[in-house]
Amino acid sequence: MAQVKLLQGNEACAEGALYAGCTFFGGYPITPSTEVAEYLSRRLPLIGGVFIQMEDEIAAMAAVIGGSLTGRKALTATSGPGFSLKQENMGFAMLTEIPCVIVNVMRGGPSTGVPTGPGQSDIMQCRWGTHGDHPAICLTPAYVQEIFSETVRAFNLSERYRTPVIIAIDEVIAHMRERIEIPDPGVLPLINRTKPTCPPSEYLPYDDSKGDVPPMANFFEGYRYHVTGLNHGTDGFPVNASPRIHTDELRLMRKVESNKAEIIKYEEYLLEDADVAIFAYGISGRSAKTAVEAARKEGIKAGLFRPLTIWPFPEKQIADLSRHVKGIVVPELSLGQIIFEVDRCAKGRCKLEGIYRVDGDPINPAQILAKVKEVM
Amino acid sequence: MAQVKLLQGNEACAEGALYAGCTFFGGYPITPSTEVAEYLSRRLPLIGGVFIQMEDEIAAMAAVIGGSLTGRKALTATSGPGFSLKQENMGFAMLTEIPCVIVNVMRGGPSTGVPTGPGQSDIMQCRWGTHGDHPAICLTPAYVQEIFSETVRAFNLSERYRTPVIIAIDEVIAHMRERIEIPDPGVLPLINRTKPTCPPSEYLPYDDSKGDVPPMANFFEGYRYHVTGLNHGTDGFPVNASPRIHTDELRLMRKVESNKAEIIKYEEYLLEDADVAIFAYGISGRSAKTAVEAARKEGIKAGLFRPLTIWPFPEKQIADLSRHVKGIVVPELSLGQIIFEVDRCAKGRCKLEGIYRVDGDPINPAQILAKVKEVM
Amino acid sequence: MAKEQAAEKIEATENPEVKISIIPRYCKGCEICVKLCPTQVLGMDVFKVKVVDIDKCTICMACELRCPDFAIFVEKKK
Amino acid sequence: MAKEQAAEKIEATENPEVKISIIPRYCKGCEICVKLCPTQVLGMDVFKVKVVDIDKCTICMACELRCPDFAIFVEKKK
Amino acid sequence: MSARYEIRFSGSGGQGLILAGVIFAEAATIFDTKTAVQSQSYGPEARGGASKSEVIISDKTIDFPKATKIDLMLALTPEACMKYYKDIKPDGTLLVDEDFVKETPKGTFKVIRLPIIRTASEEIGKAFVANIVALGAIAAITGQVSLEAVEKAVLSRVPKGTEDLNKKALKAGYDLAKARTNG
Amino acid sequence: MSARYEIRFSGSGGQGLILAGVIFAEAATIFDTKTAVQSQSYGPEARGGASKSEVIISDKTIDFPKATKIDLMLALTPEACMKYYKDIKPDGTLLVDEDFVKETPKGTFKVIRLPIIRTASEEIGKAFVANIVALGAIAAITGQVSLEAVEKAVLSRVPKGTEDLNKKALKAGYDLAKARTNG
Amino acid sequence: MAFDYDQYIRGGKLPHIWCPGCTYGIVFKSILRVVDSLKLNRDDIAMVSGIGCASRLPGYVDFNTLHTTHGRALPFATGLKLAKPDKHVFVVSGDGDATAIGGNHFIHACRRNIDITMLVFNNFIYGMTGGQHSPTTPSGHLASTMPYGNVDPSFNIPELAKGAGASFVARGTAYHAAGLDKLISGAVQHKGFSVVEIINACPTTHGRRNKFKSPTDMLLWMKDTFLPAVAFDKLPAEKTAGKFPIGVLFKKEGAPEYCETYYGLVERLKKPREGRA
Amino acid sequence: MAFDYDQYIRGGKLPHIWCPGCTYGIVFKSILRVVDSLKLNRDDIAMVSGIGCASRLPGYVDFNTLHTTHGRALPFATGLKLAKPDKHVFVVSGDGDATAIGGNHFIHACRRNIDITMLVFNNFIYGMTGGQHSPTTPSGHLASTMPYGNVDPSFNIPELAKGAGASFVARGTAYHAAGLDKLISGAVQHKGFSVVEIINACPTTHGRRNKFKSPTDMLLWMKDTFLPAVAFDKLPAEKTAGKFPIGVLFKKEGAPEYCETYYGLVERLKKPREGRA
Ligand SMILES: Cc1ncc(C[n+]2csc(CCOP(=O)(O)OP(=O)(O)O)c2C)c(N)n1
Ligand SMILES: Cc1ncc(C[n+]2csc(CCOP(=O)(O)OP(=O)(O)O)c2C)c(N)n1
Ligand code: SF4
Ligand code: SF4
Ligand code: SF4
Ligand code: SF4
Ligand code: SF4
Ligand code: SF4
Ligand SMILES: [Mg+2]
Ligand SMILES: [Mg+2]
Repeated sequence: MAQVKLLQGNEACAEGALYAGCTFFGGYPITPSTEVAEYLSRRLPLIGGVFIQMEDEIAAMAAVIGGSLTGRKALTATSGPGFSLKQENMGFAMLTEIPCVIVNVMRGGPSTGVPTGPGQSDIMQCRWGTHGDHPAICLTPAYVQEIFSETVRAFNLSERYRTPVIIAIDEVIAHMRERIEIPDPGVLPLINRTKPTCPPSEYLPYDDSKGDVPPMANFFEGYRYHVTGLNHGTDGFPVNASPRIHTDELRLMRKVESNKAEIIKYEEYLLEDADVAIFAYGISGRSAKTAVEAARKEGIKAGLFRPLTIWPFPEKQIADLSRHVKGIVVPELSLGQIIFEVDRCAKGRCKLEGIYRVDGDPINPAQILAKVKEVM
Repeated sequence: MAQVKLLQGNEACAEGALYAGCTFFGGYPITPSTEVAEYLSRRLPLIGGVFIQMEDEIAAMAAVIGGSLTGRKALTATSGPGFSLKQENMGFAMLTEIPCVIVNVMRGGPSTGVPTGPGQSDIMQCRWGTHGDHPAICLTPAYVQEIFSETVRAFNLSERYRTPVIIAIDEVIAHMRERIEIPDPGVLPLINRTKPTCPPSEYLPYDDSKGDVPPMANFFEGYRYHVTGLNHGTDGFPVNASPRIHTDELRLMRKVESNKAEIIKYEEYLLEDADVAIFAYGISGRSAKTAVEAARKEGIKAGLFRPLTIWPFPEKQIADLSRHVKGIVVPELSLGQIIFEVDRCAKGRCKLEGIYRVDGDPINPAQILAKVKEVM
Repeated sequence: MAKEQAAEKIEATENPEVKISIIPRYCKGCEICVKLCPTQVLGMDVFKVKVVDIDKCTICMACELRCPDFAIFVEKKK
Repeated sequence: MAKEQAAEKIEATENPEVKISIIPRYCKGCEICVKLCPTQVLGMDVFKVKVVDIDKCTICMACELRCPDFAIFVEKKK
Repeated sequence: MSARYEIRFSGSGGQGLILAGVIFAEAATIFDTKTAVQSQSYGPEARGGASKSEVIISDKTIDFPKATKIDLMLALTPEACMKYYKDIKPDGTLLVDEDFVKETPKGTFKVIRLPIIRTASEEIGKAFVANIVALGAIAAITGQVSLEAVEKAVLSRVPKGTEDLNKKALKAGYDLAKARTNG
Repeated sequence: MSARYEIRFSGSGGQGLILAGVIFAEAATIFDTKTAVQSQSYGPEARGGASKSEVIISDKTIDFPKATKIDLMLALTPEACMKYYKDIKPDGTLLVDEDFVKETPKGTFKVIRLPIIRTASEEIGKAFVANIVALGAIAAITGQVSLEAVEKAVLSRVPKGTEDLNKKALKAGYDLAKARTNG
Repeated sequence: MAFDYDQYIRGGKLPHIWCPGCTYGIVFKSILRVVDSLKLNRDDIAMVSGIGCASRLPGYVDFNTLHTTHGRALPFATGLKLAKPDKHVFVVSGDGDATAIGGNHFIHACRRNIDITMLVFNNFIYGMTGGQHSPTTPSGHLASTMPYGNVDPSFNIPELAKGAGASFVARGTAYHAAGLDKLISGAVQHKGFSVVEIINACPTTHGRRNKFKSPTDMLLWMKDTFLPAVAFDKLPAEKTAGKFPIGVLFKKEGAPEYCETYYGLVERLKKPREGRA
Repeated sequence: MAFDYDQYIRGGKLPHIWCPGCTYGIVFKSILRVVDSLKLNRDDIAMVSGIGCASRLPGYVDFNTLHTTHGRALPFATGLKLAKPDKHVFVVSGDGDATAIGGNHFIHACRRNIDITMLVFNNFIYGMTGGQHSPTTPSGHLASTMPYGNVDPSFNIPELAKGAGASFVARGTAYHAAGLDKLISGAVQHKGFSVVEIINACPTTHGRRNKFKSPTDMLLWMKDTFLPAVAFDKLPAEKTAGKFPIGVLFKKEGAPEYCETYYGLVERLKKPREGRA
């Protein structure tokens, strides 16, 4: 029977990982993400899982990839400065197609900024943070219960598509406590990476002939293959300038692009008849919901589009939305980031207004309501 | 009298730095950027400048910031993997407003990719690579002579606006040799950071009362102030959650946003009467120019918009362009990055076609011409 | 910049040999001085240090030396 | 995966005691074996190694041991 | 949002007010049938100084989790009282420790003074259970959660061996408030 | 782009062909009045193997810097010859070392065979000046730059003390080509 | 007349942010006494730090101060020092800042022997983030990420510095505050890279969790555990278990200092041609 | 019957990419001989590397191979080993990969004493990128970024490993190929983190620039410069200048291995309650 607890968002994330079957955590402490590590340092040893605090975030990311390569589901958690440091090895996991989940609890400011304040200003970095072309999946839950379930989904997507998945939350929801129900094992479906069925001698780790997601062999299970961060052939060995690189990188992008329907998830709230839509995620999405209710009370037809998948960006959905509303309001704890994407998709079909705030406090419903009225 | 030399793009970059008055280089070797370091390792000691090869790119970026803080103009050069590693400290320089120039010679692929092949796929990372909101200036020269002069401009912008400036070139133009003329000292204007004139006791390192770019005191010159990567007050000392943070970060962005006219630079080639415009930079810009000439020979009215400043993005210019042409073609050595920005600005007013190539070879004029015809 | 506002001190001066000054605004009540004083000169006044018996002071300076908060100073009079 | 195609060898067999095999496709002509051979058994054929005088071979294995390219092998017969 | 009830626990670092908030939220949403959200403010390094913990209680889902119109605020130190009282509703309540918070800010809100810390140290004999005493008092004053629920929550959180001590503290606080507010 | 003339120098790693390309480009654009662009291909780690260096010469600015329609290609090894000859124009020229490149690929292009390496090792006495010998030959065959310009360029690049040696090599290559191509 | 600390402390910055009983303040005072005794000019001093509680120190002192990113103080300081070799550069860093994320910069600064005074505040824990284990946390100790007792072996900082080539290595403690002045003073006067490991106490995140009743108990633990090198060396092997020496533990005389070597090259190159490649 | 290397080399991968005379191939062969002599099962071996010429080795061997990012091989390997503690994990790394950008991971692997065999191919240069100086380049040597002679002091890799807490430290050379087999074999059999510094020659980017006429000259230089520890220790002090010992230089017996400690905790926790915090 489902367990009921009062948990912080970070703790719910750890519980979600455990539920998904995560048995490897590699990290390095940083506010406001540290509770994820602290929680797992208590739980993982109890189930024979690995918890290791590495010397820095670069090493933590590396260890997680190593752990995953042996077949364990692996997690790391960090915040801004650490997230920047993980970028190089995140790119390695993307190119070598090794599943893993990276939690980025967004705090305030660039650089050290405001370590204990909330932010949503790493969201473009979640898409473009590492060098070179790369696929990106990033989830943005807003409620403690949702952090739990989206963490499970993050592992599923990561295993399904052989690619790292980012969970981006903000300090407010990471530290806030809410009641959550942890369903019994088996209630939420779990996905595991497909393993090769062919004999080792025939195994091609990047074989694209049978689909965009080649089966993945775990190390030490008889398939002795090569994994490299250099662009490689279907056999995994490096290739230099060659059309193969183009083909292969297109496939990496396609794994995400052509599966948007499965990956993209969002909540639509009172949008059917909305004159003004609010596009908001995380803590800003929560404020927006309150604002929508307040607006409706005043007879203003406001609605909310709350993405749970921010990358790949819900392009089609926003394009459609822009055709049906007078305006879109985008509140974010930054000086304007995700609004660029909304703008790109709305193509000027409707008004577009941002609400930016980086003073360490969340955007409150009143601010949003005021902007909604402006746009009307 | 001007010196004439046959130089690689990387060497021209080093010459540009010397011309601009750079006396500090901190680096870590990486293909295809290493020649910048090698060239300066020969030249800097001869003029009493500092050349140091640090233990990694993170340290190199740090050393460069330290060097700049004493009043020296400082440079670092790297490529993809190293550029990813520098991100955290680049953000530090942006928030603390310490001038410096970072060269990113773009190679192929994410991760280690194709170290010796050209790429243009770090271009979004040049804008969004570090966490948090931050200002971004990034220059994209295409000819060896231009690499020289744009490097001088990079230092000038960096000193003028107290912010790091990125120079993003690709492996082809970095390694290619062309004739360049190095003008005599004084021919190209040089800008130096404004120093405080007030007595040390009154100095506020982040005083925003007299404009968006506060005067900068060098260390060891009697102004004993505090520099921190935490969000700070005008006096430089940390502040926690407070409206000051919002005000200050807005100013950082404004330094760039409100000076676009001065920062943005581009070449327009045969655009007046163009039916189809090509938006391209770096090596792709060179191919595009040849393609335009070929097209014109065939009576096709093609033109070229070649940005020398890619960040801040020439939004207005592209918006205007989209109103006057049938279509815009965007060739880039990536799977489609800068085309997102063009799309955002063109807002669907004209056709938009990308040419993507990541097989290790540059996009050739014939490919571009073909696409131009398609768009006609 | 230094010294723009000196914090007010409470001075125990009733002994001819020694003066003990305490800056309550700086004292965090960690009790290090109290416990390290070999002669129980010091004690706690709820959350802050106070001088209990200055006459026992041997001017060993242990308290001043190890106060982490610049909150207690001992001076031998002339 | 190993051993899918063995590179062809040139074997010097005219001596009853020892056989020296060379894989020209692997030899990069670094001359390490030539210069380290104590008895000048080996020499260069433009860019590759060749056996000059197999009868001088003492089967000391210096060449095989220090060839970086898997290009030369020495075997004591039977 | 009439159903929404906002409580702020404030005082200085070491006084266990975050725990108090957590226990109260647990009482409301785990051991009682309400919805609750608990949050706290972290200083730059959360080293001592004024600190606060907030609990919002409601019958329906709570979206915006921060307290902006406070129904009841507890203040155990004058610093905390001054720093945080401003968000109290005009008809809200300010609960202070009568020995430590002598002056209270002017306002239309109701002020209740209770010897919370004294009760803890003298009646229970352990100053550090002041937070639990406060919990009891708040349960009584707000009536947002049943004493039983709070007691269950307390017992589920406190270290083994200290159960009775904490039960006593809770009850003491509850009675204290009932007596003084002759409710 | 008729004015455009594309030359590719190819051979194996250690043969100094990148330097040859650089010198030729310098001759054309520094010591002569042409425009020139030199570029080279880097292998994954540029360790031995077939390598190439390209020079494009023109009267006007050169935008696209890579060779796609080669007017003249030099090949000092069979590997390089086979790997790189494909871009030679139908009416282009393939210049090979007659001792080392025995077979040449079929094609409409003209093939010139010269004992470049032999000339270097026997006539000059140093195999490593083969690249300079080749430069002389190419100057003669293409007529793109004057022998004087090439000589100046060579002298500006080679280590002190080796000037005469290189002059001799250059001249030898030039004469060799003139003789063979009875130009 | 009591020592006037205020002259070196930025106005209005006290009380500092450190917790009650945090021993960092004791070390802070020692540093100021040394700066004063050596008559260093404040304009010529830079103090650089990374991130952590220890790294907050530069905010208080009236020098040129630079609070950088976590673990990176040394390369920033290296930039300052190389650019202005005649200035005094201090780096203050925590055990995590210096030896976890900053470990690489630490060993390379030791290798280069650049004239920087490196003060490592070792409190055996990540204090600022709430008490996770660090590379120096004693085995078995409880930490927020070692709830069952620390299983990680720990660094011996002086040994690490020595192995990396440092030319001056010392260890002191907050308890032995007077002796600490001498060690820091020696480090500043040493021409080359100097490391002083300073044992500190974090009552809030380490002491409480590990049964130290009060900050004073932690200071007394230092008193018992850390013995002057002379005394320590006299101890019979079996008695040294769990004890550590303090004092100047290692000193290499005449090792070339990095800036001198570099600017030596610059000078050499001024002489026509000589030594040119 | 000559040793059959092919059984461990992936088909069609020879000739390898290394330059003529690069001594890496000599070491490559030594490693294969050791794997064979110890009868390790190829399925149970992982070989991990960073970036550099040395780091290209895993591409050739028929094991589970992982070619990671520059300097990061050890943390990747740590992930593999902790996840599957019963497997054999080798790390091959260049001097730059291991001690420049990878220096922090190196010292932390030493500290943890995790059972990984670390082979450092020290050719005193950044080979792959064309010959920039590395933290081990001898002072005065020419490098592409040290055109006037190297001014950087260099690491002594065994000393660094020892200072960081490594429990097995050895040094061998490509010239002393037979002895190398023994050292690597000893390292593999050691339970804990083992480091073998292997002196190599890079004729292309280091030898040429520094007046070594041929690869053979570089091997002969190794022969003269590196003496068996026993012989080296017998040398009078004045004779040791410019010479270095080879062999097992340091060994700590009975130091707890990281995985054993960690999984020991896991076992302990299985026993009801005991040791729970
Ligand atoms: C890149 C990065 N990673 C992690 C952090 C979080 N963080 C801040 S301080 C710190 C460790 C502090 O420990 P220590 O260096 O020992 O200093 P102390 O607080 O104990 O004085 C950590 C992990 C950060 N700020 N930046
Ligand atoms: C993050 C990063 N920085 C720099 C490089 C460039 N790079 C590749 S290998 C290498 C050093 C190689 O030297 P070493 O580790 O000694 O190996 P060797 O080539 O000498 O065997 C460098 C700097 C890189 N690939 N990634
Ligand atoms: S040591 Fe200082 S801070 Fe602590 S109680 Fe004494 S005076 Fe107060
Ligand atoms: S000086 Fe010594 S004796 Fe006097 S109060 Fe301080 S500690 Fe006690
Ligand atoms: S050592 Fe090997 S590669 Fe070198 S020449 Fe001899 S056989 Fe050829
Ligand atoms: S085995 Fe010894 S003697 Fe025989 S060829 Fe090889 S090196 Fe020469
Ligand atoms: S947390 Fe520890 S280190 Fe930080 S200030 Fe408090 S006591 Fe000092
Ligand atoms: S460059 Fe040096 S290390 Fe790399 S393969 Fe060539 S010889 Fe070996
Ligand atoms: Mg610490
Ligand atoms: Mg090397």
